[in-house]
Order: sequence, then structure tokens, then C-alpha cells
Amino acid sequence: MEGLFDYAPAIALFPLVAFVVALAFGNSLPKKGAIPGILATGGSLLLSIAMLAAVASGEVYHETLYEWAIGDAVSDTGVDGVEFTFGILIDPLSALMLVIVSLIAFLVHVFSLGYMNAEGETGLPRYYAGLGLFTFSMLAFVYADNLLMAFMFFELVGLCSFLLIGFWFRTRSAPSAAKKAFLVTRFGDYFFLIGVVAIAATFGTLQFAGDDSFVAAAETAIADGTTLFGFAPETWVTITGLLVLGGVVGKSAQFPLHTWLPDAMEGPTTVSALIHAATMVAAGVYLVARMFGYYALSPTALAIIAFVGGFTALFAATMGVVKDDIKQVLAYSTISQYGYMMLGLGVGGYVAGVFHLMNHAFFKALLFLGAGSVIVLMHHEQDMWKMGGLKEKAPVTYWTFLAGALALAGIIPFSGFWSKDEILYDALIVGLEEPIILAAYAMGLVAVFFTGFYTFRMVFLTFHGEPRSEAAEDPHPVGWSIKAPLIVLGVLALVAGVANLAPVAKLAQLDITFLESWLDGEFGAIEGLTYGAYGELLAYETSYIGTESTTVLIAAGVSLLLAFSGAGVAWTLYNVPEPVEHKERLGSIGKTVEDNYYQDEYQVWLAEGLTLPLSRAADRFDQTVVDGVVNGVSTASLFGSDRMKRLQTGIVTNYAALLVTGFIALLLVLGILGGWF
Amino acid sequence: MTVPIEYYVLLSMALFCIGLFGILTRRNALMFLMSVELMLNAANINLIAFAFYHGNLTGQVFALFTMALAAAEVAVGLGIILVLYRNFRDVDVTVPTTMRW
Amino acid sequence: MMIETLIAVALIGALVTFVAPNRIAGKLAFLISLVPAGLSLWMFATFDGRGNALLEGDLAFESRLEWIQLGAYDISWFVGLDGISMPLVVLTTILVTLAIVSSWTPIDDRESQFYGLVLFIEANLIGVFAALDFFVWFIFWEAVLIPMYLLIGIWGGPRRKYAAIKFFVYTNVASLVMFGAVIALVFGLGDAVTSFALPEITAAMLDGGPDGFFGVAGPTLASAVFVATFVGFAVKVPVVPFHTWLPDAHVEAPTPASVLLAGVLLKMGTYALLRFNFTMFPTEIVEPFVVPIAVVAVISVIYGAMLALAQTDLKRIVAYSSVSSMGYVILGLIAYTHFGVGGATFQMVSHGLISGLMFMAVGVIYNATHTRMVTDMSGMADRMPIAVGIFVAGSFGYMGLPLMSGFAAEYFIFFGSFGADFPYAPVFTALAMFGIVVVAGYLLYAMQRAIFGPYSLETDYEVSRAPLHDVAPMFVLLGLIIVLGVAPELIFEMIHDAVDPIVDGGEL
Amino acid sequence: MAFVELPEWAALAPVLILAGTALALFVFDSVNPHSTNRAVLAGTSAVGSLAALGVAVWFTAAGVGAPGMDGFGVIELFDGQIVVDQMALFFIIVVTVVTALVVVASYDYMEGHAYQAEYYSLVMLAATGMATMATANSLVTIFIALELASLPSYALVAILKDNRGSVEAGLKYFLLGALSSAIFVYGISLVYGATGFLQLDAIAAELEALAAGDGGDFGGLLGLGILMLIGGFAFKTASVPFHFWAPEAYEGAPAPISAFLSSASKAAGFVIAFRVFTTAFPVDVTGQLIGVDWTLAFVILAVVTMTVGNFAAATQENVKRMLAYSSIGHAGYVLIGLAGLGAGSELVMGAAMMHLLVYGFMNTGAFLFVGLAEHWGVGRTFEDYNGLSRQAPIACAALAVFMFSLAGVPPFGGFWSKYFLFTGALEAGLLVVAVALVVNSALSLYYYARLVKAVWIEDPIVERDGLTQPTGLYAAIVVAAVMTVVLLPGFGPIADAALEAAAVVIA
Repeated sequence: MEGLFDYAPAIALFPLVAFVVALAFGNSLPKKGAIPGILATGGSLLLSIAMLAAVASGEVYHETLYEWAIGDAVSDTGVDGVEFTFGILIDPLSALMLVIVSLIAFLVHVFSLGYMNAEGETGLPRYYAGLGLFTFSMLAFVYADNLLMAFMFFELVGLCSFLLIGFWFRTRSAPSAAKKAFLVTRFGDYFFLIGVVAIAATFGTLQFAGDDSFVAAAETAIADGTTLFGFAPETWVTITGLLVLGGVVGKSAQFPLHTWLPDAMEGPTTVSALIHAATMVAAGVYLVARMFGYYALSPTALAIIAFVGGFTALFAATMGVVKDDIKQVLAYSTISQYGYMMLGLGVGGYVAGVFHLMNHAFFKALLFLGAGSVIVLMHHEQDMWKMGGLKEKAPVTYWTFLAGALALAGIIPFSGFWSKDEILYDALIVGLEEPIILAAYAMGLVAVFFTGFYTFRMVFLTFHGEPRSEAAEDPHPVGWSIKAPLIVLGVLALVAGVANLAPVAKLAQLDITFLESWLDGEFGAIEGLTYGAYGELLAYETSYIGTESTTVLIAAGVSLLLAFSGAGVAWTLYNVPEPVEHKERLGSIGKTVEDNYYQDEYQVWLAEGLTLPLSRAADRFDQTVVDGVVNGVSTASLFGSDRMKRLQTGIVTNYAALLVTGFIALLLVLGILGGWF
Repeated sequence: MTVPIEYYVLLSMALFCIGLFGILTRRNALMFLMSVELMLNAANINLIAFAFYHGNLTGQVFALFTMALAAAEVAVGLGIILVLYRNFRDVDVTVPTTMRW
Repeated sequence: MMIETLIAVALIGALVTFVAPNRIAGKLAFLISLVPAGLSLWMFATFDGRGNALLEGDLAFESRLEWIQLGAYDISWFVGLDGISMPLVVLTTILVTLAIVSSWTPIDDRESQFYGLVLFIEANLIGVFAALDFFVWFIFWEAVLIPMYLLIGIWGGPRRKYAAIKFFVYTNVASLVMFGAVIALVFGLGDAVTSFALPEITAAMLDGGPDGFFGVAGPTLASAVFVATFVGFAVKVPVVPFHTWLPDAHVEAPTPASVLLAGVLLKMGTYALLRFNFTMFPTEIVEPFVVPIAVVAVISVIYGAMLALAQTDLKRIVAYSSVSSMGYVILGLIAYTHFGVGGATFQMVSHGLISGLMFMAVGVIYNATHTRMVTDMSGMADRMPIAVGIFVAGSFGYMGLPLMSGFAAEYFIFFGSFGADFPYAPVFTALAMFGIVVVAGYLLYAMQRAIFGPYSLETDYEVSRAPLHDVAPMFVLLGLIIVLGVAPELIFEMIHDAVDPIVDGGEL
Repeated sequence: MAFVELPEWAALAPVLILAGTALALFVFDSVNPHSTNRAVLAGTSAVGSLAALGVAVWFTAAGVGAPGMDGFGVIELFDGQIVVDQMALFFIIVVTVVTALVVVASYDYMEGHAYQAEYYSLVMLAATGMATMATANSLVTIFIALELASLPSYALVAILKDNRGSVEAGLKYFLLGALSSAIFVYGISLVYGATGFLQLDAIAAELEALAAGDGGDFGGLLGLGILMLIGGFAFKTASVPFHFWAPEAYEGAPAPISAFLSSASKAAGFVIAFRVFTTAFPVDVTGQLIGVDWTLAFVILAVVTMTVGNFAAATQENVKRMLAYSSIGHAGYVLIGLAGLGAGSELVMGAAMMHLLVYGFMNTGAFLFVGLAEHWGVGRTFEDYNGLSRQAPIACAALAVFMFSLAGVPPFGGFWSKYFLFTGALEAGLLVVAVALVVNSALSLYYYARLVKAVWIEDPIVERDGLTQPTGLYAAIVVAAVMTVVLLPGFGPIADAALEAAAVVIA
């Protein structure tokens, strides 16, 4: 098995090659570069699975492969010299994520054949190049073994997101959305970069794993109580942790930096499925999981993560309720779901968070691709009010979509239920001790209801009832390349939950929580990067309502109840032949919600209402005052020159007079100084 | 019978100032020339007086040089005044002001 | 004699081109400029310098011979390269070659004179980076002004005369101030120095420093000189508030001149700051000024970026963003850490490449559209995908996208200054870093308006794809940018080696 | 070496050659008057001045007037009325260089002029006078030499008898010249009165004695005398307030004559100033007697002169007049050489001498370009010069060289001398002067660049057809330009010579 890991770099490099090929020769290739993309991602997928198997067999891989920059720098903890390197870290977490990413990337590539090529899009090489570059960056990010490398590829996926959102650059909206996406995430990354720099300057290392990792360094610092940059070590760890969290909030579209994600739906649906649902948005959450040991050192940071997560989950879910565009609904549900993951990680539910990350990747990719196929069916119509009755006309799309919906809504036994329930359970048991976490839990719980509601509102409006447009009357047929990925993902959405049937395990005392033991390194892991290790670091108290099993039952029961009720309300309102809008019933609240709580407004105001005028003012200041001084000097001297030359009157007698005057003046000066008179 | 040196100096200074005054006030080129002559001669008075005072002949000799050069200067000057008259039909030194500023 | 050869080739080439017939001038200049480029690359490959040129360290390609005996001091032809100047020389030669190629299209009048002047600039720029005697250095430093004045003045835009004279006089006054200051310093040092060789002056400064002049005490004199030289160089860099000549010069200058102006001429200022203010002066002199300079640097970054945001002329945008980027360099220099100073030097090279690329891209767009106003055009990506693609790539380089040189430079600087020992270093760093958001803001805003969206163009010109010789130089630059971004050690190693003595000599 | 056999008076060879040439021209003129054989006339004068130049250079190289074993020591003639030392030779070189350039250029400029022989002989006479000024070592010889230089100059300025400008220029030059020489002579008389001597070393000795003794009762008289002498020099060097003749004289005179006056005559004026104030009036001694350091006067003059000159030049429309003012400004720069003497270092005065030499090339060249323009008849203002580079790139390149060199921008000779002056000013601690220098050279940069802009950047306002390439003018201009450039790398010997010479006279 050893030799196998030497091929690890290839996982990321295959797509890079595909990127280059597509960019260079795309136009002359059949399928405009799809083929290399599919081959590359397929290769990555196989290798990733091999890695997964290797890890399962107890191997792990942590190797520094390339020295990016080396130099002397005395860190605040006294480490002398610092190396910024590229390295690969393959442990249970990253191996799992590699498989998820490469799998979905592969499926999306396949789907694109039907979605993009079939539609005769122009600029396909650009599209596939973008996908390739993204897959490369994402995979590299996933198995990055240090924070700087992670940051670099974190930024690169941002670039790809920009390029792919702006794929239809000839429109006005797409470039604007792309700009917004990049800027908002960049704002988060600004804090992330400060965090990276700060951590590097503090501990002199950016390694995730091993004894020379900054996590370990932070532990020792806290143990010895060394002052870091004039702060107590805990405080400093919290500060730096939160700085890094800035990037996470941006990428994973958490409140208040979530505003870019809905706009990002301007991109092709495939892109939304791959980047803005399953993988890139997951990068933030994944990063938290990746350096969970660091956050575990700072309860404050964790609490903030949990609260932000819970709030976002609810906040976004409510907005999803009133959207008419099928992709918008999915976008907000994505934000909300990542809120859950943050909540899970925030309460120390490392396994739960990762579990939901995995499930969500499957079912949300499924939903987006489903939506994509719906859009194909509907001749690029996205308004759900114009759909309806697609159930019979597109059974595959319908059933797979339904599977995804059930998973999303968290209906037992679909995958979503298990992970979401576990998150809520973890939140609950901690929340019983920590009021703030309890609040987060409450929000998460309420969000379950809304999730159920908007999910089924979407399903019913799209597939049930009577067709509400001629497009819906005779939908455009979809090919195998669209159906196949849907089926694969549909199955996964149904069964993925098996990976970690925690409630069952707890109730039946069975040891069937594979994922937990997987992440706990029972198959093999890097020392310190295991669920157990994190658990020791965590400062959380937990308690139960009655016994553990009662708590499990209560938690599961409540969330299920809410999910069903949400779905039920949707059923009553929209599962009718001629559904009608019910927004007006919400009144002013509905308006507010529809306008996304004016989140975009104030952010746009910050950019265009505040910064732009400010810059214009600065420009005016620069032109008038700063430059004015410069020009003023020259004007003044030229004026002086004009006066000076008037001395030369042209009349020789004046010259004689002036000459004598000047001479006498000189005489007076010297004479008085010399006392001649 | 020795007159104190100061008187000579005062005399020459007076002469010098008269010449200067002439230059500043007279507009006729010839008058200008004459005033210059006055100034030069003021210098000569000094030279001779001081030669007497110091008891060496250097000053007197130099006075001769001065006179000679003064003559030469006048010669050139008259020439210039001639062409001046030819071009400007006037010997008023304040007339030619084609070049100024 | 390698450096002499470089300069000689450029000078003779300049003369030859100047008298060559117009139609072959461009190609001829290109061929000539290949010689210095190749030579300097070879020198880069065989570079064996160690340490810093002004402090302990042995130079590569050193040569020194007596020139003028000025009273007690002798002025000698003294040149040599260390890890700081070597990359800059290579940058110069390569940029000149590329600039020449990129001017084949836009320059269609008095070509021979144009290319002659470009080669003349090259000679002087090499000299500036190689010279180690104050007077020699100053000669090259000043001589750059003449060709640049003419390039802007003759081949520039509508307000070229104003811009040219402003550039000429403004920067020259600054040099005079700086010159006076340095001379005063040398006299202040008294018998400690017997020549204007920079290493000697540095040595004298670092042990004991000046013993007073003009009746002012030594330390006071040193501080005054520090301020004067800083201001003198700040104009060239340029640092806010001495920057106003830059946008005018850039906007009016023809593309190749802008490329050289932003690519290399600005680096002269930062290079001089590094050599003089931050190498010559002992720490105790510099210390009181560090925080003020940090403030200035942060202001340059943010204020410059804000100005760029307000512009609608693509060239003005890039010009102001240069002000912003130079602010980073200043920040890195005052950090007095390996990564700070090294990163600053790295940024000089990196920004040289990136801004050069940006100006070329803008130039190519201008050649096709005859406008640079983002308000006049839209959806250019539709008509000239390649040129615009490179523009986008360059913009992301400017934004500090990882795996491009800009990120490496900025990261080094930030890391270096964050850990620096001057007060509130982390705060200043964090403030300056906000520049990376604003830069993204104005570049993306400009892209959104000019490059994306439905195609439209105010000026009625038939926009066609750019010819190969317009695009090729940009590809070369882009390649270099990515190479340096992926493997910064290529030059950072030697830079680092040359920076060591500075930092160890004066750990703040 | 073979040189030693020559008699002592042979040290005057350069001057004698010049005088001989002048006389030869007179003879030629009287043999066949109204001859317009320009080739012969210009040729003779050129040969004469070049011969003088050659001899002077040879002497310098051989070490005439240089103390020490390799030199022959300072050679004094006629009991010190005349002295031949390094400084004398240095300035003879300056004068002869300028003369050579001017006469070569005049070959074309004076084409078709009535008084060829007179013109050249007057030029040579003036040159003789200037060369003599360089060697004069007594107030008598100085005065005579001064007049010998001045009188022909008056005539030369006014030689275009039917050109109102020329005549007006001559008149103004003459009148102010007469006034100044009167003041000068009066000054001499006062100095004589105070000391009783006219020979410079004797004066110095007397002053020493007086200072050692009761200090004499003529302090004020002496001071006034010195001041009047300064007036005389100020006139010759066109320094404020005796500069008023310069703009008109340079503008009205034939361009070569303007070049001649503004370069050679100025240099000659400075050499006598240097000589008198270094030899006759040692700073400290004189200071004791007159109660004030006379360098102060030069500090004031320097600052005022450079300021007036540059400021007035900045907004001129007429190129020649701009150059005239700029030459006033440069007089101000050179005055630093005297202002800095207080420090007792030869650097600053040496720098001044270097500047005068370089100036002899670049300024002459600039005026000769104006002569070329007048020869072409393109007009006199900046606008008229617009776009000349398209027809005459070579001449315009030369002009650019002159302008940038005058502005002190490398890589041209002007850079060294100007920045050495700056250095010297700082060494002498003249902070005020240094600041003034910075301000002024900024301004000068503006107007010099303006001329470059006119010929290179601006587009012609009128369409001209091709311009002729007069051999003489072109030769002179190109030589001047080449020299200006060559002087950058080849500045070493000049700096050595100047500094050595300065050291000798100061010691």
C-alpha cells in the first residue's frame, strides 16, 4: 500500500491537466473538452477511492512535497526560521472528502454533457477548463497539510467560482453576481489571511498535523501560559481562530456573508451543483473540521461558530420559504444546511458535522442536478409557478428529486435525517449546559420545520398539480447523461445515512456508527486528528434529559415531528391541482423575508453608497488639494518670473539707476556690517 | 603747504558723484559720455593724490593709462553713437527700447 | 566586465537604432535588446554573489576603477550586483525587450528615435541597479529622466506636455534634495570616508555616524538627512502625498513607456530607499521614524486604492494601484525582518511584472478601441478574448491570487511586518492588508463594466483580435508571474541572502 | 624636456599667438581692404586660436605654473605684473576654445557681411585681451586687459550697423560698460590709496603689514574700493546688479558674438575676480581691516544673480534672450566659487573653474544653434523653433545635449561642474546658497526643457522645406556637443587641473 500514496498528487493533478488541455485545445476536441474532464475526474475518483481503502487498511499519509518559501523569522513563541511548504495530508477526514469531491465532480462532468453540450452552448472549453481548475484546486485544498496551502487553494476555488458564475458574461447579471461572489468571499478571506499570517507569526508553523503543528504549539502555549502578542494564549487563539473563521463564514455563506450565494445561481446549474452546493461552499466547514483541534482550544470560538450556524440555519430557511425560483430555494436551503454543519461543529459534534457535510453533498448535488434537469425539461424556465405536473412526464427526475427532497427535509430514513438529527442531538446535550448553545439548538430546531415546508413546496409546485405553462405541457426530453448521475446520487441520498446510524446505535447498543469510528481513527489516523483527541480538548459539559436514550428519542422525535409538520403544511397548501400564492397572508413580514431582510441592500449600500462616494471624494481631494499644491508652486514661480523680467525696462538710464541703486544697497549692507561710515 | 589727503578724496568723490548724477539724469548720449569722463577723472585725481601721499609713482603712471584708455573708450563710444543716430535718427539714449523684458 | 558589457550594448544599440531607418528600427531594437536580456539571464544563472552589496558581502561581477579625484574624496566607477540588484537587472532587461515588442503596433512615428530612447533608458536603469558609487549611481538615476521625458512628451497622449514636464521637474527637484542631503552626510562623516563608494559610506555610518556639520550635532544631521533622502525617494516611489505626477505621467505616456515607468522606474525609488534609508542608517536613527513611515505606507495603500476605485480610465486605475502596491513595499521595508525586507524586494520584481502586464493589456485594448474609458466600452471579452483573458489574469495577479507572484510578495510582506518589532506592527499590517479587498473591488468593478456584459463600444472602430506580437509579450510576462508565484525561491533565495546582513545589522 | 631652453617670456606664447593673429588679420585687411575671402580670414583666426589652445594645453600638460618637482613653478614676468600659472593657462584654454568655436561658426554666420577682416581681427583682439586678463597679476594690467577685451566687444556687438537691435545692444553695452569701468577705475584708485600698491602680491603684503600694525586708517576706503572692484568684475561676468546690459547685448548681437561674450568674456571676468580676491585680498586679513568678510558680498551676489537670471529666463519667448538670462543665472552659480572661498578649500573655486570650462562648450554651442536658426531664418521665438527636429535632427540632438547639460542633467559635462558647485557650496557651509541652487535649477530645468520641447515635441506651426547644413556652424555645434558629452567620462583631468590651479592660487 505504501507506494500507492506516491500517486496522491495525481488526484489533484489530473484535473489540472484537464484544465490545460481544455483551455489549449478545447475548441478542436470532440465535446469541447468534456472528455478530458471526465477522464481526469474519473481518474481522481478511482485514486481517491484507493486512498480511502488505504486509510481503511490503517495507512495514513503526511508528507511535505515542496518547499514554497523558506526564511528566517523568529516567531512569537521563539521558533527560529519558518518554512512555507506544500504537503499532502491524507487521513480519514481528507480521504472521505476526496472521494466526495471527486465523485460529485465526476458526476457533474457527466451531467454537463447533457446539460451544456446538448444545449449547444458557446465557450464550452472555458466552462470545462473552469471545472477542471476548480476540481484541481478543491482537491488540493482538501488534502493540504498546512494552513497556507489551504488558504491558497481556498482562494483559487474562489477564482473558479468567479469564472464559472460569470460564464454567461454577455449578460449583465452574471458578471455582477460573479463580482459580488468574489468580493464578499474576499472580504472573508481578508480576515482569513490575517489569521494565517498571525498564526504563522505566532507559532512559526502552519502545519495541521504532527508535533510541529500550530495546533500542538497552541496547546503547549496555553499549557505554559506564554503571552502571545501581548495577549493571554487562550485569547490569542480565540482571536486568530475567529480571524480564520472569517474566511469560513465567507466561503460557507454564513450570516452575514451569505448574500453572494443566491446571486451565484446566475451560473450554470451544474456549477451551482458542484461548487455552490456540494464542494466549494463546503470548504469553509471542512476547514473548521480540518483544524478542529485549534478551535477545540477556544470555547468562545466554538460557541460563536455554533450560534452563527444555528442562526444562519433558521435565517436562511425562512427566506427559502418565499422564493419562486427553484434554484433560489435550493440556494437558501444550502445556506441553511451549512448552518447546521457549523452548528454541529460548534457544539463539538465533529462526527455529526462531517456526516452532514457528506450527506448534504450528495443530496444537495442531487437536488441541483435535478433542478437542472427540470430546467432542461422546462426549456430554461426556472419559475416554479410556471411548472407543475412534471411527475408523470419525467419519472426519473421526479423520483430522484423526491429522494433528495426527503433527505433534505430530514425525513427518516433518508440520509439527511440521520446527520441532521445527530447534529441537533449534540447541540441539545451541550445546550442543556450552555444556554447560548441551547438558543442555537432552538433556532436549528425551528429551521427544521421551515426546511420541511419549503422543500415540499418546491416538490409540489414543480412536479405535482396541473402543468401551468405550455413548456410544462410538453417538456424537452433529457438524455442518459442527465439521468445516470441523478440515479447514482438518488441512491446515495437514500442510503448514505447508513454510514452513521447513531440513534439506532445508542438505543440498540449496536456498534454501527462506522463514520464515528472511522473519524476516531479506529482504522488508522494521524495522532491528534481524531474525534477522540478533539473530545479531550473540548471544554463542553453535556447532560441528558433523563437517560441518554430518552434524550435521543426526544431529540429525534421533535425534529421528525417538525419536519413532517412542515411537509404537511406544504402538502395542504400546494399539493393541489391549481396551487396559489399564500405570501400575502404573511403581510409585511412576507415582504421583509422576500427582500432577504434587506441584507443585500445594506451590503450594496456599503459598497456603492458609502465606499464609492468616499473614493470619489478622495479623488476630488487629490485633484484639487494635493495636486493643487504642486501646480500652485509652478504657477507661483512663473508669475514671479513674469514680474522679475519687468526689471528689464529697456531704457538704459533706468539700468544705470538700478545698477547704482543695487550697488548702493550692497554698499550699505557691507558698510553697516563693516562700520565704514 | 601740504593739503591733507582727505580733501583730495572728498574732491574726487564729489567729482565722481557729479559724473554719476549726470549719467542718471542726462539722456543725451554725448552728455552720458562726458559724465563718464568726469568719473574717470575723479579716479585720476585719487591716483595722483595718493601717489603723492604714498610717495611712489605707480599711481601717476596708472593715471596716464587711464587717460589713454578713456580716449579709446570715447572713440569707440562716438562710433557707436554715430550708428545709433543713423538707425534711430536721435542720440537720446532712452529712445532705443526695441528690446525689453 | 559583464555589467559594463550590458550597459555598453544598450548604449551603442541606442545610438545605432537612433540613426537607423524607421521601418527597421523596431525589429533592430528588439534584436539588440535580446543581447542584454540573454546576458543578464546568464548572469542570473551564474550568479555567485553573497551577502549585501553595502554591508559585508562579496559581489558578483564587481569592477571598480578610479574616475575623478574630488579634493579629499575620490569618485570611482564602481559597479557590482548582489541578491537584491540581480533580480532587478533581469527584470529591467526582460521588460525592455517585451516593451519594445509591445510597441511595434502603437508606435508609428519617428520609430528610430523612440526605440533609441528605450534602449538608452535600459542602459541607465541597469546602471542604477548596478552602481555602488554615489556619483555613478546618481548619474544613472538622473539620466533616466531625459529619455522618459522625451518618450512621454513626443509619443504621449493629449496632455503629454504637461505630464512630461511635471514628471521631469518634480522628480528632479526630489533628486536635488536627496543629493544635497547625502553630500551633507558625507561631509558630516568627515575623515571617516575618503570616497563616495556606498559601502564605505555605509560602514562609516554604522560605526559612529556623522560627527556634526553646519554646526548641528551628528545624530541630528543623520536624522535630517534620513528625512530628506526619504522624501527625495518618496517622490520617485511614489508615496502619498508625493504621487500626483504618477497618474498624469502614466495616462499620457505611450504603452511601452508606462510599462517601463511602472515596471522599473518606480522600483528605483524603493530600491534607493532600501539601499540608503534602510541599509545605511543605524537603527537608532531610523527608529523614531518607523511609525510615521508605517502610517504613510498604510495611507498609500488605502488612499491609493480608493483613488483607483474612483477612476474610469483603465490606465489611471492601474497607475493608482501602483501607488497602492508601493505602499506594501514601504511597509515591508520598515519591518526590518527577513520576510519584510525580502518580501518588499520580491514585490518590486513581482509588481514590475504584473503592472507591466496590465499596462500592456490596457495598451492592446486601446490599440483596438482607441479608448481607455471603462464607461466607453462593454463586453470587450466578446471581441478580443485572448487579450482580455490576459487582462483578467493580470488583474487577479494584482489582487494577489495565490500561485501568482503578487500573492507571494504580499504574503511575505504581511508575514514579515506582522511579526515586526515596531509598535502596533500587527495593527498596521492588518490595516494595510485591507488593500487586498479594495484592489479586488476596483479591478472587478472595472472588469464588470468594461470587459463583461453585452458588447458595446462608444468609439466607432472595428475591433479585431490583437496580433501575435502584441499578445506574445503578455504571455511571457504571465508565465513569469506564475513561475515566480509557484516557485518564489527562484529569486527569493538570493534576495533573502542579500537581505540578511541588513536585518541582522539592525534588528529593530 | 626640450621646453626648458625656452626663455621665460615664452610662457606668454598663447597670448602672443592670439595677438599675432589679430595683427596678421589687420595686415591682411590693409593689404586688400574689403576682402570677403571668408575662408582665409576665418581660417587664419581659427588656426591662430587653435594654435594658442594647443600651446596652452601643452604647457598645462608640461606643468608650466605648477609647483613641485614635475612643474616649472609659477612664472612671473615684468616683476609680477604678469603671471603664468595653472589658472592662467586654464582660462586661456577656455577663452581659446570658445574663440575657435566662434570663428569657425562665424564662417557661415557672417557670410555676405561687409566688414569681414575687421570682424575677425576684433574677435582676435578681444580674445587677446581676455587671455591677458587670465595672466594679469596687477590692477594696472588687469584694467588694461579688461579694456582691451571690452572695447572690441562693444564694436563687435554693434557690428551689424544697419540692424537696430545690434546697434541698440551695442549702445547699452557700451554705456553700462563705460559706467562700470569708471566705477572699476575709481575702485582701483581707492585700493591704491589704501595700500599704495597696484601689484596684487604687494597689496596683499601691505595688507598683512597693516593688519599686523595699527590696521591703517583707510578701512572704509579700502572696503569701498574692493566693492567697486567687485562692481567691475560683476559687469564683465554679467552679475546682478551690473547685468542689465547682458540680455539686450546678447539678444541684439550677432549670435556668435553673444556666444563669445557669454562664455569667454564671462570666464575672463571671473579669472580676474578669482585672481584679485585670492591673491590681493586674503579673506582673514582683509576682513580684519574692513571689518567684514568680503565673501558675504559674493554670497549675496550669487544668490541674487542666480535667482534673477533663472526667474527672468523662465518665461521668455525669445530663445536668445532666454539664453542670455540663463547665462546670468550661470554667472550666479559660478559666483559660488568666490562666495565659498571663506572655507579656504580649493574645491568650490575649482568647481567654479570647471563649470566655466564646460560652460564654454555647452553655452557656446547653444548660442551657435541660435546662430544656425538665424542663418536658416526660422525666427527667434520658441514657437518659431517648433518641430525643427524633423528637418535637422542632428543639430537638434546637439541642442538637447546643450540644454540638458546647462540644466545639469547627466549624462553630460554640465552635470559634474554644477553638482561639484553644489557640493562645494555645502562644503563651505553655504546652506542658503545651496537652497537657492536647488530652487533655481528646478526652474532652469523648466525652461531648458521648454526649448527641447519646442524642437523635439511640438509640431511645427509653419510648413518649412528642408534646411541647409552650413558646414562651419554645423562643425562648431557638433564639436561642442561631442565635447559636452565626452566631458562626462573624461572629466577626471579637467577636475584635476582646475583643483590644482585653484589650490595654487589659494595657497
